[in-house]
Amino acid sequence: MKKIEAIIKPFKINEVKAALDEIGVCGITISDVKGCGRQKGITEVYRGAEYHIPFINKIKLEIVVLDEMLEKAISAIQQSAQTENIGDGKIFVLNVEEVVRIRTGERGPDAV
Amino acid sequence: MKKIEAIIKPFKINEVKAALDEIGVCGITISDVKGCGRQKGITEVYRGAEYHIPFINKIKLEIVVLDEMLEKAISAIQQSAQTENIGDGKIFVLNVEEVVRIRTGERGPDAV
Amino acid sequence: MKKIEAIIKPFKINEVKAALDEIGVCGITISDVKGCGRQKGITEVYRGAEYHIPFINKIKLEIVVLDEMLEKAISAIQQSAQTENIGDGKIFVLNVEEVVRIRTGERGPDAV
Amino acid sequence: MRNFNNEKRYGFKDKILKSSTLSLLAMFIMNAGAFAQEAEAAVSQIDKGDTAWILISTALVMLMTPGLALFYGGMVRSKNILGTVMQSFVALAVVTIVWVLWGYSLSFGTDINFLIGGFDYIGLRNVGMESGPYGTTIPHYLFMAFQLMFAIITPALITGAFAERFKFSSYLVFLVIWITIVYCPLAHWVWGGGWIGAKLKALDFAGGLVVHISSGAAALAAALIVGKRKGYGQVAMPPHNLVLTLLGAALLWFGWFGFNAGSALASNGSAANAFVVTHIASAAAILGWLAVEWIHKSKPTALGAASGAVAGLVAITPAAGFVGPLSSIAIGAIAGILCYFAVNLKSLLSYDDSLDVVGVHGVGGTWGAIATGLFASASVGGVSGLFFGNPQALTAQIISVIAAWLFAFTVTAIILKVLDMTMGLRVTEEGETLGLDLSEHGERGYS
Amino acid sequence: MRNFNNEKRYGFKDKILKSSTLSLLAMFIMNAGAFAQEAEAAVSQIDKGDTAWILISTALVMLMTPGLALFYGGMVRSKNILGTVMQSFVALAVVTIVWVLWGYSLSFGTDINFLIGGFDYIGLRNVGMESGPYGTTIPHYLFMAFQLMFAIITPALITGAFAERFKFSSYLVFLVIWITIVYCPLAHWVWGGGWIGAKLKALDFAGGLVVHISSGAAALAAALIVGKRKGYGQVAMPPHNLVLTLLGAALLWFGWFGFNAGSALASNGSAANAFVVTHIASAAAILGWLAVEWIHKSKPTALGAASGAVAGLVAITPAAGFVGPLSSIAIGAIAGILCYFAVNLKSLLSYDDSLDVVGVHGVGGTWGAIATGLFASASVGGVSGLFFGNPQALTAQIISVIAAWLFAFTVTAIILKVLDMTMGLRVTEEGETLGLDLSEHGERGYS
Amino acid sequence: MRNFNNEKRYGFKDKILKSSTLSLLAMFIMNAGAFAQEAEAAVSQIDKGDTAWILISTALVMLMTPGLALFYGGMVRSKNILGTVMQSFVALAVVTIVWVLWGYSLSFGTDINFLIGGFDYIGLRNVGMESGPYGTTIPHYLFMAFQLMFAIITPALITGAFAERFKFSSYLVFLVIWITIVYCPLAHWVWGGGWIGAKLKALDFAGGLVVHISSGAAALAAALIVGKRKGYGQVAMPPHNLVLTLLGAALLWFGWFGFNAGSALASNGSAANAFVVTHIASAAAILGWLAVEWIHKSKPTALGAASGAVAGLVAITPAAGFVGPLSSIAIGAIAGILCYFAVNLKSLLSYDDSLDVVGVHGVGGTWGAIATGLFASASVGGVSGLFFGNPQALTAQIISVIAAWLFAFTVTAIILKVLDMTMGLRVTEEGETLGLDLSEHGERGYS
Ligand SMILES: Nc1ncnc2c1ncn2[C@@H]1O[C@H](COP(=O)(O)OP(=O)(O)O)[C@@H](O)[C@H]1O
Ligand SMILES: Nc1ncnc2c1ncn2[C@@H]1O[C@H](COP(=O)(O)OP(=O)(O)O)[C@@H](O)[C@H]1O
Ligand SMILES: Nc1ncnc2c1ncn2[C@@H]1O[C@H](COP(=O)(O)OP(=O)(O)O)[C@@H](O)[C@H]1O
Repeated sequence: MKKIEAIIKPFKINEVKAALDEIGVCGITISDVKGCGRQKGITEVYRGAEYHIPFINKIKLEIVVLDEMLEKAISAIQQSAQTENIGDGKIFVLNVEEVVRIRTGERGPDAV
Repeated sequence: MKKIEAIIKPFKINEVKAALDEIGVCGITISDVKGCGRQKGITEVYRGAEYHIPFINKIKLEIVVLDEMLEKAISAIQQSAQTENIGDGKIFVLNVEEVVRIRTGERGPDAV
Repeated sequence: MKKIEAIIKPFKINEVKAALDEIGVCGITISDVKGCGRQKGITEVYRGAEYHIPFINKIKLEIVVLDEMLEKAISAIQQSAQTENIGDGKIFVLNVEEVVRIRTGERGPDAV
Repeated sequence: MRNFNNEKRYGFKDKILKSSTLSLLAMFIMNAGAFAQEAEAAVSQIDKGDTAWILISTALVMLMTPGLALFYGGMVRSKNILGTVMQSFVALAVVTIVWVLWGYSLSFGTDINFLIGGFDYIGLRNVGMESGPYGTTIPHYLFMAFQLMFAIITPALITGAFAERFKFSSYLVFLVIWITIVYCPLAHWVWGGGWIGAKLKALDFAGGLVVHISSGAAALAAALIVGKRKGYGQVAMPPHNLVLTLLGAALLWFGWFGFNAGSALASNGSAANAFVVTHIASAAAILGWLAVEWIHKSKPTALGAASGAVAGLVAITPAAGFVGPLSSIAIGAIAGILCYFAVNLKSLLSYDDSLDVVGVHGVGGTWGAIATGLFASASVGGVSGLFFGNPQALTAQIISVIAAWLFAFTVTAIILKVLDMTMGLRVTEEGETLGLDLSEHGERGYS
Repeated sequence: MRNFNNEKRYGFKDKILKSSTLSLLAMFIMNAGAFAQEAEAAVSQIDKGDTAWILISTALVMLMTPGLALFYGGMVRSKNILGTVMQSFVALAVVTIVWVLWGYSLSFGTDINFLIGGFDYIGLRNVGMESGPYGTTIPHYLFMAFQLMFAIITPALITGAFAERFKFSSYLVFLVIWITIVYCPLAHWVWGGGWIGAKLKALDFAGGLVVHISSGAAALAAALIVGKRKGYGQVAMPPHNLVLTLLGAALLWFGWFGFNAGSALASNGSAANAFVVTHIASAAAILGWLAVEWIHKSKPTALGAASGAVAGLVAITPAAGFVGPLSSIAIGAIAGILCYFAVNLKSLLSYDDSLDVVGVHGVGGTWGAIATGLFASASVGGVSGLFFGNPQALTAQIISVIAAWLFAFTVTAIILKVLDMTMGLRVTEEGETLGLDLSEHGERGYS
Repeated sequence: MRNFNNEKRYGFKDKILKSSTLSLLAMFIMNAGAFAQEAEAAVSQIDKGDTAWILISTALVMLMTPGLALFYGGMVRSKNILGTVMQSFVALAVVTIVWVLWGYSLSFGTDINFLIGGFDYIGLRNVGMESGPYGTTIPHYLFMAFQLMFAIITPALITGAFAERFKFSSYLVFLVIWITIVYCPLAHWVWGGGWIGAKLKALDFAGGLVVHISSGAAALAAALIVGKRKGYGQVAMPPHNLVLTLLGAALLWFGWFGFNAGSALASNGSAANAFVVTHIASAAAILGWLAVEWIHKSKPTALGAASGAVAGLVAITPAAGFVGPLSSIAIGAIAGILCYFAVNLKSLLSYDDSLDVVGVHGVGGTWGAIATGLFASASVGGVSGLFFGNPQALTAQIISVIAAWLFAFTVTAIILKVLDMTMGLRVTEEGETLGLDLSEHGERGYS
């Protein structure tokens, strides 16, 4: 089982969700994060004083999938989250050793 | 060393914390996340317009434990977080390659 | 490629960011988390009733780096986040199997 | 002016000043126009300065209910913010209609055996733009509206006792019944010519009995009958947004000037006195609460300041037209200290009066009513209290306090028991866990 | 007093009461000091009670614009909170200057052909501390300021239609033009001696036509021309903070007492009547809205309560000086129900009137204007409506409603079309995605 | 009416109108009742319209302090929100008690050598429901309360200079001392019969010197002595919630109508003038600030609009009873521009006046005081300024400004130095990092 962590632009969340629904991935956890990368942050002005805010709002998706779904999920996310502008985000893949469903105590692939 | 990531219902956090205290796991990091899975979100109505909100508030726990504590910690979480209703959440286990305690610079198991 | 997850004190974020800038690490994702560990939380009083709040505000950094940058990044974070007081936080290292840049679809080390 | 002596004294003087020569003159010059002769005579007594002050006072008292909504709303968990605010907001709607249809009449209609008002004002019949028997220099409509605002905030105060768990539909029914069979009789007894005001001659300038003791006693009944919140005592339930609470306290304070100084029903020295002592008591109570909290818990809190302010305002309410500024320092400071301890008692006794209605309004109102019997000074409001040589005043106050507590507690308890057996009082466990906002209203406060 | 009959009746009486013997006397005793003879005579007519009430009413109406800012601000997404609030806030600035320089004169200057006011008050020439032709017992400055507050809130209301996407610079230009060529003529027609008030004799006590229908009609034009928000209909756009919205509704309600009861321009029985029916209509409308929502969507919401309150306040506005309390229950309850359905129509018709200005102000104002023609009672404001045997009143109301809709819709549409072709109306797509706060103002609401 | 000339002119006229025949008549008819003969005579002078206006004005000015709490609170980081709000809130408590016990007497007691008030009003002795030497048509209590609200907000303004780092216990002591030895003397000099008002005859209608320059000068001393916030200049410290700041600005604006128009101490043409110019100046200042900001930083901000509004309100304060509406446009617009640059100077000079008290209140108040000497027009308030041919007025203003700056700066600096050496001024470094809410009050604003 693999864990996909994707950092995307917040306003893309609905499209990404739809793309994942389509391929049958329905377990998703999201959270608000802030990021910096090539996209360099924004400048805010308060009473004439400029503040550079290096971090930009992003959404992080965490999705655990079976190995066979991995590629499908990656490309669903990549395509739906893409704007071709800087700051589109990243997808990271990590290995998951075990999964437990809290409700039932089931383990392994069945629990995903 | 292993990292446990558990997604639970927010109102269960106190019970889970207590269960972990009991088995001597005291390093915990939590954050507010939203999730979807089998539990299908909620419908809100604003001035007659219905909005389906697919994501439901959850809490994510991140706990890094020594390998020997893994099973104990998993079952403590699983039991204390369980309501036997849909949406109870998941526990994921990932491998951790290194741990550093920032205060001291210690590394490895001692730093957990 | 490795993923560094660091839990730090919130007011240290600017220093850590600067230290990472210096060594050329610019892709960073941060989020607000709460933690407990040796530092034992705070007590708040509302109308004479005391509440113990076990979790303290922290910031989590997530940084994916190439293997060769790992040590440099770890020590940059460790040194800049350190106050030598309890609660300084932890650095965890996990293995990353794949990275995709959403904007371009690039994969692997190039995408980091 | 809620007290007959005063009413007469100021009312009389004002009437003479305004109407003696002028109204005679006016009578001759004016053509009677669309108004009946009778109405004309009445209209000519209306004082525009008094009317201006009571117009704005009425608006100020209206604002207190949203102020209360924020005050309470800030103290609950964020999942219950809308549910809590709604309990106040909907009181504005429900009580208004009840008041117009029958509430005002039951409270202020022609007295029947010192017990209840008659039906003469049902549907606001016989109430109009001319002045009426109360507040003789302002339009009767205005007096009715001013009193309405008091009737609105009183049940809204009670909601603090059962915050975060009460069923909305049952609350609506509760509102209608409670106003009708608890508030209206009590208001009549004290201000409408009933036994407390007219026979016992107990003093209640702006609602120590009618508003604060009645809501405090009802809150105690409610806390006992509705039961504790799920997880109470085990889980921390800190206020989710104290800025709302502080803003609410500020709006309450602001509105209280209308509440107390408006209760003079005139724009005169008595109103100024009520204004001044109201402000001072609130200030003193903040200091009282913060001091004792600082000593007891080593830190003075913002919630303590807000709570102290309200405690002081509550305590001075019955006394505002009868005591002078130095007395108000004492009344306020003691209120702050007393309510602090009263609030802390709650954890000993084991009921979940979630937002401390009993501790603040019940205890604060009781102290205020008794303090009126102690500190009242004839030079201020025409009546002396114990400290100015008149022990009878204190006796009357104590009797009225006991009567109000017993009456409000008992009848509220009966109402709630009956509702509990019929509609049920609480949301489901699941609803409580999810929060009132989603379970009762299908919304979230913050997205 | 927005109606000539009333103006005469009360104004006359008051004048006599205050000035007959007294002002004669005063004339002899006083030395003329720095004032011209003429000014003296005028000043002596000023009634301090009336002035006190209109001073505070003016402040209350001013507060409604920030109240609206919060009401609207809570309903948008958090990335647009400041942009939304700014649209109201800056109206306070821009409209004030326009009004002082030429707006007041166009609205209330000496009538030209029942169409527009003359230039006599340009730059507030001939307006001063003495009383003027309107509100003869208060300083002319004060009448001007009271009217100014109405002029401010009206365009601010429109902003709800194009929330979350309008360009700030274009909005500023829109403000100046709209006030000048839509608001001022309409205010003149209704209140300044123009054809609607003086010839058609349609009734509009406090701005059903001038404020609510005009903003509602303009909002419809704006929603159609500006176009939908990006993602509208596909993406959920729930309110980001309903506590702000409820607080805003409370401030609107509070301010509306000044808006409606202040429109009596005196501190008298008519003001009291307006006050009372305003409050009652709002209460009834909350219940109306909640009831229908409960039936239709199975839950009564906090946003519904806030929306209902505003709908009721809107509907009673034109009627406040002409109908009694029981009528106001009907007017309010129907307003709540009607506006609920009007708001829901939006999704059928396909325009994005983001915060429902058409459904609440357009429809509510229209209902109120018509209801005035139905429920007006001579015993309240000197004019009867259909239900009291005078069908002509209804005809006049209907004509005035149609005129106001057509005029405001057409002229607003032209203004926006021209602006669209020149400056552009919307922020860039990127700006809209990022949010107005960052793209237009370089700030974030919350850090 | 803060100016002796005006006091005489209007006061005189009103008195005659109201009292001549009537009070004579009243004297004969009335029975003296509980009041001494002397009091009766005084009471009969009380004008109910004036009293109504000052009652509500006093409430409005009271509301400004919570308004300021929100205005400031929104600008700090969220960990300091309660600490910041508390500094304003507790000023309501502390200053009230000080004022009642000795502050009012020092400020407005019988003048001693044009320097300080005597002890005649200690503990509000000799202050009562009758009218007093100030505001002769309203109860003396009311004048005292109105002045109290000014005394409360002034030190609360200062807190912006040392936001996010001041020790609560030291702040309480600072409050008591500062009111006693800075505010009271200055208030006496200007309004209580002291040298600035009575001999120099400098004009200060509603507190340009007493409130704004004094707090601005004190803020400069405080910023220099207390020192910078930890991390200032290195770390971004953006406002945590600008909606609070905008709401606070709105409440300040609303309250300022009481502050300025209430300072007429009567419900008359002068009050109306003050009301109008107050509003206009605020509007013009918003436009001034936004314009210069737009040019300078390419975006007009919401914080800029709020700041501009306050700058305009500050600048018009001393002038409100002396200048007309067109002058107020100039005064306001210049205030907006000037304060924008003043605020930006801060980063050049290197002190951390965290919330820009010096730039807004110090500079704005100074500009206002000077502008009064320029734009005052005899037709408005009986005195002409330079532009109306009276250069002496300007000289008096300049002298008064210098005196107020020097006095407030020096004495504040001494107070703070002494406190620094005894109690310490700042919280610990750790406390500052953690935030005032937890370290000083043991609470969090938001949970
Ligand atoms: N190496 C990294 N580690 C962690 N997060 C990263 C990394 N690189 C990028 N991110 C996240 O992805 C977001 C977008 O990255 P950015 O470099 O700005 O755009 P792009 O990927 O289009 O070049 C960042 O804001 C950050 O949250
Ligand atoms: N495959 C997954 N990847 C990431 N998060 C998941 C996954 N499946 C479930 N979750 C998280 O767990 C929560 C509960 O899952 P759900 O399927 O609703 O309940 P249950 O596990 O009881 O069947 C979800 O809201 C989501 O946050
Ligand atoms: N084993 C762990 N797993 C997850 N998070 C941890 C763990 N140990 C510590 N943390 C995080 O690090 C923070 C600091 O740890 P703490 O033990 O208080 O300080 P220190 O590392 O200086 O001894 C905690 O608040 C928590 O967020």
